[in-house]
This record gives sequence, C-alpha cells and structure tokens, in this order.
Amino acid sequence: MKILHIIRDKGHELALSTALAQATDLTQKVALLLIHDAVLTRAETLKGLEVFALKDDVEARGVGDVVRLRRMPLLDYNGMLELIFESDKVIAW
Amino acid sequence: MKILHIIRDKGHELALSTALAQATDLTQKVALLLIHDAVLTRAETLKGLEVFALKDDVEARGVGDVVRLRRMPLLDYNGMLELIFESDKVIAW
Amino acid sequence: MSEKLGILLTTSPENENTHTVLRLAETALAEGRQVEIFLMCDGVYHLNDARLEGLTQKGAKVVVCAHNCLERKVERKSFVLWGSQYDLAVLIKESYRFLSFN
Amino acid sequence: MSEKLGILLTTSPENENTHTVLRLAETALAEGRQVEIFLMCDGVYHLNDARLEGLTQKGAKVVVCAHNCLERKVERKSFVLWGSQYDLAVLIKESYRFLSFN
Amino acid sequence: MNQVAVIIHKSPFNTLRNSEGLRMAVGLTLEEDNKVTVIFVKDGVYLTGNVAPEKIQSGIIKKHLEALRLLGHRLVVERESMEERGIEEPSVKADVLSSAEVVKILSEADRVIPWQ
Amino acid sequence: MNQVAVIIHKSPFNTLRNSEGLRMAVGLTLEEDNKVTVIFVKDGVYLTGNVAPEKIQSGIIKKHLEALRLLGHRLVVERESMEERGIEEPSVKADVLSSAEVVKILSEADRVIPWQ
Repeated sequence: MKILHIIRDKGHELALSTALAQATDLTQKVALLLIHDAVLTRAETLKGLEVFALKDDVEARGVGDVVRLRRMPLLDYNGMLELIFESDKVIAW
Repeated sequence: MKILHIIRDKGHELALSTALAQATDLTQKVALLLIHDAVLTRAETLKGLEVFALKDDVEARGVGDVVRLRRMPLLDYNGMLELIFESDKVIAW
Repeated sequence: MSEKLGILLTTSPENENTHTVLRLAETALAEGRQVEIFLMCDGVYHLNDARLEGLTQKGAKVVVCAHNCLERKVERKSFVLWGSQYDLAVLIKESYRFLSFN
Repeated sequence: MSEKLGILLTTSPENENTHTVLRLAETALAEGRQVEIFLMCDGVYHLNDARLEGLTQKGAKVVVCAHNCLERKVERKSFVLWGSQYDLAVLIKESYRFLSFN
Repeated sequence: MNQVAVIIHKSPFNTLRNSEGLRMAVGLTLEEDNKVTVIFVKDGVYLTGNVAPEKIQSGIIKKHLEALRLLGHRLVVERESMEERGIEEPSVKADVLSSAEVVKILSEADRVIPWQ
Repeated sequence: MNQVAVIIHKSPFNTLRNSEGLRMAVGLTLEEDNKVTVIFVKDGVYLTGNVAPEKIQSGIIKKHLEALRLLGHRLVVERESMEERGIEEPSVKADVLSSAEVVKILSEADRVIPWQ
C-alpha cells in the first residue's frame, strides 16, 4: 500500500512523525510531497523518506538551488496529480 | 521603563525570548499578559518573569485550577486596560 | 465515469491554498478528470473570487456550506451549489481521491 | 482629550481576536477612553459583523483599508470610515497606546 | 464502510476552526457509510478537558463530541500528548490510545482530514 | 520622531500576510514623523532571499523593501535566524544584526507591530 503525505507547513512535526512511523511497516510505501512553505523543511528531519517537492513553490521561495543539491524530485501540477492518483491513500496536512 | 508583552499563542518562542532578554536589563521592568491559547504556555518557559493571565481566557480552556496553583494573577478587561495604560510600551504579539 | 478529485477548502483567499487548489483543479480538468470543491469556514469567501467562477466554467463543481455563508453574510452566487455538510459527507465517500486544504 | 487606545485588527471573525478586541474596546469606552480600530487584510470582513457596528454606536471609531475591501468585494458600510494606510500611519503615531491583533 | 479519521491537533480556541472541524465530523455521519473517528493529539487534547467556550463567545465543543458518541462514532485521545501536557484523563468519554495505535488508525482509514 | 518596529517572523508565503505587512510598513511612512524599521527574524528571513512570489500568484515583496530603503527607513535581518537556516547573506540591502541588537531596537521603539 502506498501512502502519500502532502505537507504545507515548514517542519510539520505531526505529519513527519506519522510518516516516519508508517515507514517502519515495510508493507507500506510512504512518500512525502512538500508544497507551500513546507519546501523549506530541514533535510535532516526527512531522512529515510521518499520526498518530492512542488517546483513552483520551491522557486517562489528562491531555494531551487538548495533543493536541487538535495536531489529532491521537483514536480509540476501534472506530476502532483499523478502522484496523488497512483497512491492508495493521501493525507493533505 | 515598563514593557508589557501581550501573548496570544501557546509557547510563543520569539515573544518569550525577547521578554527574557529585556528582563536582563535592570532599568526595564518586563511583564507578560497571557491571553487566548497562550494561557496554556508551560510554566517553566516563564521563569523569572512577572506574568498575568486574562481570567475569561483561562476559564474557557478549563485550566483555572492549574493557573491558580501557579499563583498567576488573573485579570478582567478593566485590569488588562490598567496594565496596558500603566506600561510605557506594549507589544501585542 | 472518470475518477473524481474531491477537495475541501476552508481558508480565505489570503491563503496559498487558493492558488494550489486552482492550479490543481485546472490541471485535473485538462486531464479529463472530474473535480468537486466543497467550501466551508472562511473558504466561503471564495464566492467573491472571480478565479473560482472561472474554474466552474472549465467544468469544476463547487458546493458551499450555506450555513457558513449566512453567518458571514456572503451572498449566494449562481455558479455554486448552495449546499450543506451532507454534500461534503457524500463527496468524501464518493471521490476517488480526497484532499483537504485547511 | 482622553487617552486614545488604537487597535489594528487584521484577522477574520473566525479568530479569537474579534472577541478580545470587542471586550477590550467596550471596557475602554465604558471607562471614558477613546477607541479607534483600523481594519485591514481579512479584518475587513468585520464590516459584516453586527457586533462591530454595535461598538461604533457606543462611541468607537472604526476605519477600514478601502483597498482590502475592494479586493475582497466587501461593501462599504455607513458605520465605518473608508480609509487608507495613511489613517493607520496617523493612528499609530497619535494613539496613547497601540495594540496589534494580527 | 468508509473509514474517516479527523485529526484535531491545533491549540483549542485561537480560532473557531476546531469547533467547525467537529461540526464537520458530525456532518460526515449524515452519509451512513461513513464511520468517523476524531483523533485529539498535540494541543488538540485540551479540547477533551473541561472547556467553557461560552466564556469567550467561541464555538460549540462538548455537544458535538456527545453527538458523535451517541451516533456510534469514535473519539480518540493520544496518551503521549496528554502526558506531555500533564492531563490525567479526558473529561469526555473517549479512548485513550498510544501514539503507535493512532498511527495505525491513520494507516487504516480510507480518508484522513487533518484539521487546522 | 515616532520609532516603529515591524516584525516579520512567520514563514514566507503560506499566506499573503507578509506581503501585506510590508505594504503596511510602507504605508506607515506616509506620516512623516514615523521612522520605520522592518525586522526579519525566524522564518521571516527567507523573505530577504531571492524570492519569486509571482510563481504562485502571491504578493509583492521586493518592491516594498526597495521603497522602504529609498524612503530612508531601515531593514534589519537577524543574524542568528539566518545562520540557523544556512543563509549566508540577504539578497536585499539590509543590516544584519545580532539577536541582542534586535532586542535593543525593540526596547527602544515607541511602537512594535509583530506581524503574522
């Protein structure tokens, strides 16, 4: 089962701890999509998780270079929809 | 000089660190007035500061007993205004 | 029937949610998907946002919580359905994917 | 002239700020103080809140940022002054104590 | 059955939104296939205390929680959040569960609505 | 002189509010006795970076900052907040000051408006 967390706030503790706890169950594939100010979330809090970010939201904040260095895949809205529809469950925090 | 900080959010880091830093200057008298969900702020983060709370806001949250145990003076709106007008400077966070 | 994307929007147009919901809905409609948006709380202020009306012209269905509109004295508009929490209860069951923007 | 309490309110009536500003203003007016409230951002939605109109009847002066009203299609009301950021600039200088509710 | 989890995690009364989230949770039960679980976690747990929103003209809380219970839906309070805040037990009838159990509910739910 | 400090401390673009706070700061200069200092601290410091709000239909930032500078008012960025976020220097012309210096500005200001 694939679970997608869409996170809007920077460093959203409850969303991140939930995703990390779910990821310990190996029958579940957990992914995060960072949008809005969540694209500024510190890399160390995301360790061990598959993380995507919304390209426009990253560029609006002027942190494109930083995010690219972290090799985080950047999605457009088509990519975001694809991720949403291919996941079995989506939680938009 | 008397500075009053009116705090609305629980555990407002920037407001608390500013108040604590100002309180180290002994020419300044610093007081906090906790309103809204700030009345739920943990006691240990308020140490060394003069702290008041708005009575209605404390009672709405069902924590009157806890706050009374901490001997925090509870103000009504007249008391709040008195505190505002007797302070030289007010910061409403 | 194509897969329906259900969206709950409860924030005023001050929030970045508005931009994201608009872009996501437009993209989904362009891909041939159904989109239904339920507005409640300060989300009902979108009735005065021309961009939302534009979205309905592209095929999105928009429903509001009439109770929240009446509370806020937000006038009824012809491009939205004047609904209740029951509409949200059905949407959350029937949509293929459901996103909340709170 | 009595001491004026200046208040900036930028949040919608969903926020607890509304209750606090109303109670504080009522109390100040009852104590014989002057009260002036400036509304901007989602604070302008208070033009549709009867409690604010009641406050002006008790003697409070309420000014709105007309720009924010026009953006949000909030209709002008007779109980408020249709102002600009200049009014806030003057209020922040002239009030005896100034409180922001953001 | 459509399992819906509603998460209340923000501090209680700075806005009317928590009351509105609970109104929504009650509304979700109008579709009889929806089985609703409201989860109180982080600062949201204060709402399961002895609150008195009428003191500040704020929104209804207890009546919504009672309605959910009477209609056969579920209220959950996260134990760790209560302990961190020195709360011994909820004032309303609710299941006190561990963080791990809450995560399990979220993983199993068909829909999750985090409110804020 | 009426010294006014405006504090921008919330994350940049989740709402239009930071842009509105800066519009207000510019507006405050319309009364010529007001001397305005805008202080960027915590996640507010990101707004002094190379932001592009037009990518997300968000509000004006740079134009407001330029206007404040041209009108002879002051922009301040807190050094500790920048360092914690790995930002080396602001993209706009601003004074980078220590937390202690920022506290001093707040103590000396006649009015402080924390924006959020």
